[in-house]
Amino acid sequence: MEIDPFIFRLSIFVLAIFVGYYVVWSVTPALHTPLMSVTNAISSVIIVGALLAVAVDLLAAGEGGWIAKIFGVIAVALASVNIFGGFLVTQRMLAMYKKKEKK
Amino acid sequence: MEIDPFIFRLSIFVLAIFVGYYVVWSVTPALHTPLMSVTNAISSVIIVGALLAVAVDLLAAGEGGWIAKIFGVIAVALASVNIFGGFLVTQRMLAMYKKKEKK
Amino acid sequence: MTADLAALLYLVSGVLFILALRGLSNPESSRRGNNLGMIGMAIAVGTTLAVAAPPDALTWGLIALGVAVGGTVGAITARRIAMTAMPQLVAAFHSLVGLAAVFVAAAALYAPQAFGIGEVGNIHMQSLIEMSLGVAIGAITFSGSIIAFAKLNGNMSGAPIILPARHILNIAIFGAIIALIVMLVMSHGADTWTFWAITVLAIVLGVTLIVPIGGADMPVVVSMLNSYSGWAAAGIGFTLENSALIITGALVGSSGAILSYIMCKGMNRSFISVILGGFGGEVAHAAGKTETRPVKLGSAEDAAFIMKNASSVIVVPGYGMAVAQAQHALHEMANKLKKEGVKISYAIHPVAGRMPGHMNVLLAEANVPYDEVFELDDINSQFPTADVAYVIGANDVTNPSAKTDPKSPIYGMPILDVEKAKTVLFIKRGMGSGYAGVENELFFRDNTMMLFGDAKKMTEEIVKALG
Amino acid sequence: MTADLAALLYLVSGVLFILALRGLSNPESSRRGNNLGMIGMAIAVGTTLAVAAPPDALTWGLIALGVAVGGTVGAITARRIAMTAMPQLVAAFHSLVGLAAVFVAAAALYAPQAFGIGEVGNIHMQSLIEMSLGVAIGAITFSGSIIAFAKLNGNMSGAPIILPARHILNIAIFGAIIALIVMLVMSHGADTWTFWAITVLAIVLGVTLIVPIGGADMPVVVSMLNSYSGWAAAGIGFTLENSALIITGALVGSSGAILSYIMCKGMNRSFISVILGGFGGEVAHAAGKTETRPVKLGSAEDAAFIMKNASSVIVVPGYGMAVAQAQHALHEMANKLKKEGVKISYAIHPVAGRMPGHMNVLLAEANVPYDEVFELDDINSQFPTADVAYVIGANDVTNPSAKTDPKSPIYGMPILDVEKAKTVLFIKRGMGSGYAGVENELFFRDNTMMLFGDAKKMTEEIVKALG
Ligand SMILES: NC(=O)c1ccc[n+]([C@@H]2O[C@H](COP(=O)([O-])OP(=O)(O)OC[C@H]3O[C@@H](n4cnc5c(N)ncnc54)[C@H](OP(=O)(O)O)[C@@H]3O)[C@@H](O)[C@H]2O)c1
Ligand SMILES: NC(=O)c1ccc[n+]([C@@H]2O[C@H](COP(=O)([O-])OP(=O)(O)OC[C@H]3O[C@@H](n4cnc5c(N)ncnc54)[C@H](OP(=O)(O)O)[C@@H]3O)[C@@H](O)[C@H]2O)c1
Repeated sequence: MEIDPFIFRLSIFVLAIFVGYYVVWSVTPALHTPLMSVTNAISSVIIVGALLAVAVDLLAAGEGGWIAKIFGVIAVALASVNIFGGFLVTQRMLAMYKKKEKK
Repeated sequence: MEIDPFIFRLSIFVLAIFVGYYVVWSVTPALHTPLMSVTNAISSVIIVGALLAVAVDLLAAGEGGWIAKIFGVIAVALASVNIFGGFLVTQRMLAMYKKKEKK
Repeated sequence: MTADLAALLYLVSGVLFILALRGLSNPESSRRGNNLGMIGMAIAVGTTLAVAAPPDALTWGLIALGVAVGGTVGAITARRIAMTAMPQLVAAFHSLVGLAAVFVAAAALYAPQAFGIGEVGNIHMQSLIEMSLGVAIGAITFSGSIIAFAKLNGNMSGAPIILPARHILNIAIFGAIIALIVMLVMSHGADTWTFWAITVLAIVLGVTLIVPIGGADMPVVVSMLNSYSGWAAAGIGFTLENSALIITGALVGSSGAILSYIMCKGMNRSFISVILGGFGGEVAHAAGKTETRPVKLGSAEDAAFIMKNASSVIVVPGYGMAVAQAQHALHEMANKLKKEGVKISYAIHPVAGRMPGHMNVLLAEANVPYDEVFELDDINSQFPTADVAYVIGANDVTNPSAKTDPKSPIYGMPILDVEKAKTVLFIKRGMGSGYAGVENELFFRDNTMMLFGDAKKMTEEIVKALG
Repeated sequence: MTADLAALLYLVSGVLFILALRGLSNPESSRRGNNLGMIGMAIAVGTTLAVAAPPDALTWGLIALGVAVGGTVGAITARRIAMTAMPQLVAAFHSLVGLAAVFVAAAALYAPQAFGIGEVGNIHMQSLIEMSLGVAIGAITFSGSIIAFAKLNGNMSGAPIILPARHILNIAIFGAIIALIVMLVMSHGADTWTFWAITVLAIVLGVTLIVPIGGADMPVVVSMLNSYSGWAAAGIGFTLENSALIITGALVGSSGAILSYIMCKGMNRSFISVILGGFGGEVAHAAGKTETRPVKLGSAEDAAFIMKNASSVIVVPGYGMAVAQAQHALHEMANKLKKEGVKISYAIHPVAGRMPGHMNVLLAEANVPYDEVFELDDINSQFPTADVAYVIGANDVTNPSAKTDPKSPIYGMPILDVEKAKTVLFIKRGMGSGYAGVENELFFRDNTMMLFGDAKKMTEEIVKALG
């Protein structure tokens, strides 16, 4: 009984929606701004797609290959802005949240 | 790139653990007793395995077939006790939780 | 039915089970949740029947027979059982799930084709590992739950039975089980005797692990076994490649673990020590000590008089209320007092009674509206402004030594601040201590009045005295 | 690297992203969470480089170039940006994700082999559908976020720009996009012009959907686009058969949806109307009305005197504090007052400021310890016992008409009960109304003192007056 991998991906998607729902509701309101910046950062996993495009084999891909490579490089650069910018700005913000110092 | 379905099942398992964690924590303490009985009821999905055992094809299975069939019937009966008992007792309990009547 | 459609339907039933638990986040949605759970189960069963259709009329008949017999027993039990017997019932149901898992694994061993995991004497290694883990955990759950049932139901003394050298014994059995699993896997499932040997040893292990644990600790055990059985179900789900089982296993596994965690935290015990199963036995039941300090005694008439003239009363129920089945009398008393213009609320400690949510379900049974029932965090600040705290069959959950005495076994456990009420009425049969076996300082306070007697009888007398 | 191992590693990075968000449940664990998120991203990138290894040095060079350029820009921006500019920054970053999605989809169209989804001019139908949905949502996110950025950053007037017949226009564009998607799919991806037409139209749609929305509503738009882009990422995840992308897409999708829901609920607007995008424009800015009733005016010296003699002060910051960048002065004032023995706490309304958590991050920036900062539910009961409510640049979140006047646009929104404090100090520049454009009854109350001036300057003067 071979099952189409799509069904599995769908299962993963459905369960991830449940996880997302709960995990985000459990974020404390005080950290909603860092939440916005960190989700922005992680949404740049789209870089995975960009890397696949850059790595295209020019011999096998034919004329479209160069186009894909160039688009890929641009996408890599755009996603990198987000990855570095997103995680670093979040880190900077989170570093500011401090407890009262015990004296 | 064929991926072993086991990896998918593992993903489903891991995500389901997250979902379970959150979903159970969000149960109100007032309903912890029904929670115990309803998880008992749903854990009887093991009946799926029992049904497969009963449905074994005696011609193809050879001598072990009858053994599997009998074990299967017993497991079906045991699981059915839980399914009916678990859901009905939960229903009975939940029916008791009432709000103050508005007069 | 194609395998894809079946996989999709199993996913749907898994999601319905998630929604069933999600419904329990409040009483309003819980009934719909339970119905969704039933639909999920129906889908799982229907899908299995469609995808592995029974080949002949005989098979259909056998299935119908199994469902009819099991279903009838289950339905009758569900209807008849007393609400106070819920802990036993869950333990009993639990042992059945464990046993069913053992039979399913055995069937898979004798007819692996039916499950698509190989052939007799030549079963896939991974499946054999999953299967033997499943059968071992299933068997432990089976016998462990039976012991828990017997202790809770009073068929067996609740006292811990300490076996000689029990830790060594348990480790030896555990080692033997592992060795047998290896043998079974090496033989590719041909050596069926090893399978049965695993089963028998695991049943023994279930007994030796649980008998040393005191009867009052059984709820934690039940919940822990619940968690184990969830992981076992997930294991079998991997063997059967069934996502409904995998999802359910994870849900049940989490649920049991979280409930035992909640109980342990409420009792201020360590979760790890419970999970490892090496706990119990040393529960200090120091009840014997005779106390000589005087207490203020009261009668039903005194209590009726005090409460009639109060403007707010907080009822604190505990295990004694469950034992005495006093919930209905309690509700009658509350109604009488409400007619006199007294405000009544109920304060429930997270581990009041012997099972999570124990008090809530009993009060619900007696028709107490759930919006008059409050959790510890929500009501604790109300005691200073309350005129009366009516403590009925509760003891440990009110004991201030949890806050003040670092040597007390319950030190650190959160406590209902009943002593801050103007008057505290304690309804219990005598000076007996509670589950934790510690003296309760409150009995000797000036603003405390002790009402000795059975919780139900005493409450009924108060109702009479209220006229 | 085998495909199985890669799939496993993608799962690991998905789980790390979940843990990153989970860490945000409290400030303590949040820093570790962010690190886990970075590790997750590193694993996802590393896995991709291993499984689809760049074939030559040139490719490696190109990747290094892209990462170096993008990373530098990102890192510098992250370091330089002012905390008050966070809404703009998120919008800007967002548009980049949208654009990246467009380029990835385009690359897949021109070199489908690299993604295993067919060949040029003969791409799998399912992949084409997923791809064109991805590119359309990506393009809308791109242009919509740019508009949001421009409005928030002041590069463009925040006033709603109402296009003639905008609803018909939007529906027409939407229909055209659908038609083009069908054409692209029918041609099996051969008609590349349709792809670009979809992109252009979606960019236009992003603009026409967002320009009619007022500048102050942009945070909801940003969050909504965030949610959309999450679903788009999940779609591309299906095309690339990548579970890290699928999990991330679901996380981002939920996060955006929940944050817009929280904002809408806090503002008492309907979530559905926001999600459909047909809202905004009708925000009532009735600020013009000249009010003639007298108010009690005060000076910095008065305020300093009152607070010095208070025993507890609750600070209520709002959007005006962010505009004036008054958080540092505020903290200085709080420290001075603490030395005088005054108890200071901060009360944060869920939608104070212009972005969820806006006030918290600004106070954190000024080194205010987060355990002095309370949410509405936790502090609202404290106002009756507080001597002073120091309302700095907040307005709507204190307006009692939300409780009393069913005709008010903010009716039903929960409110900080500042008026219950003995004295209310309002620091603002004049009688201007807030975001919702409604008159605030409190200004005319007897226990209110108005301190007109810029929030930062006024607070600094108070600090001086405190000596
Ligand atoms: N809820 C859970 O999940 C859970 C699980 C495991 C353990 N526990 C433990 O159980 C305890 C629960 O505390 P609790 O305050 O509810 O109960 P408790 O401390 O065990 O006290 C119960 C009291 O009820 C009295 N009582 C017994 N039968 C009675 C009757 N028929 N009429 C009137 N009074 C009667 C007993 O005193 P007399 O003998 O003087 O009458 C006893 O002191 C905690 O220590 C908790 O840690 C709870
Ligand atoms: N947080 C979110 O997620 C979010 C998102 C979208 C919308 N909103 C909305 O934003 C509003 C937030 O309420 P709020 O009370 O924080 O702010 P507000 O009601 O918008 O009031 C801000 C007040 O600050 C004053 N102000 C402006 N600049 C100032 C300066 N430099 N110095 C001193 N005062 C200054 C203004 O009065 P003067 O002109 O008289 O100085 C104004 O009345 C709510 O209506 C909410 O629905 C929030």
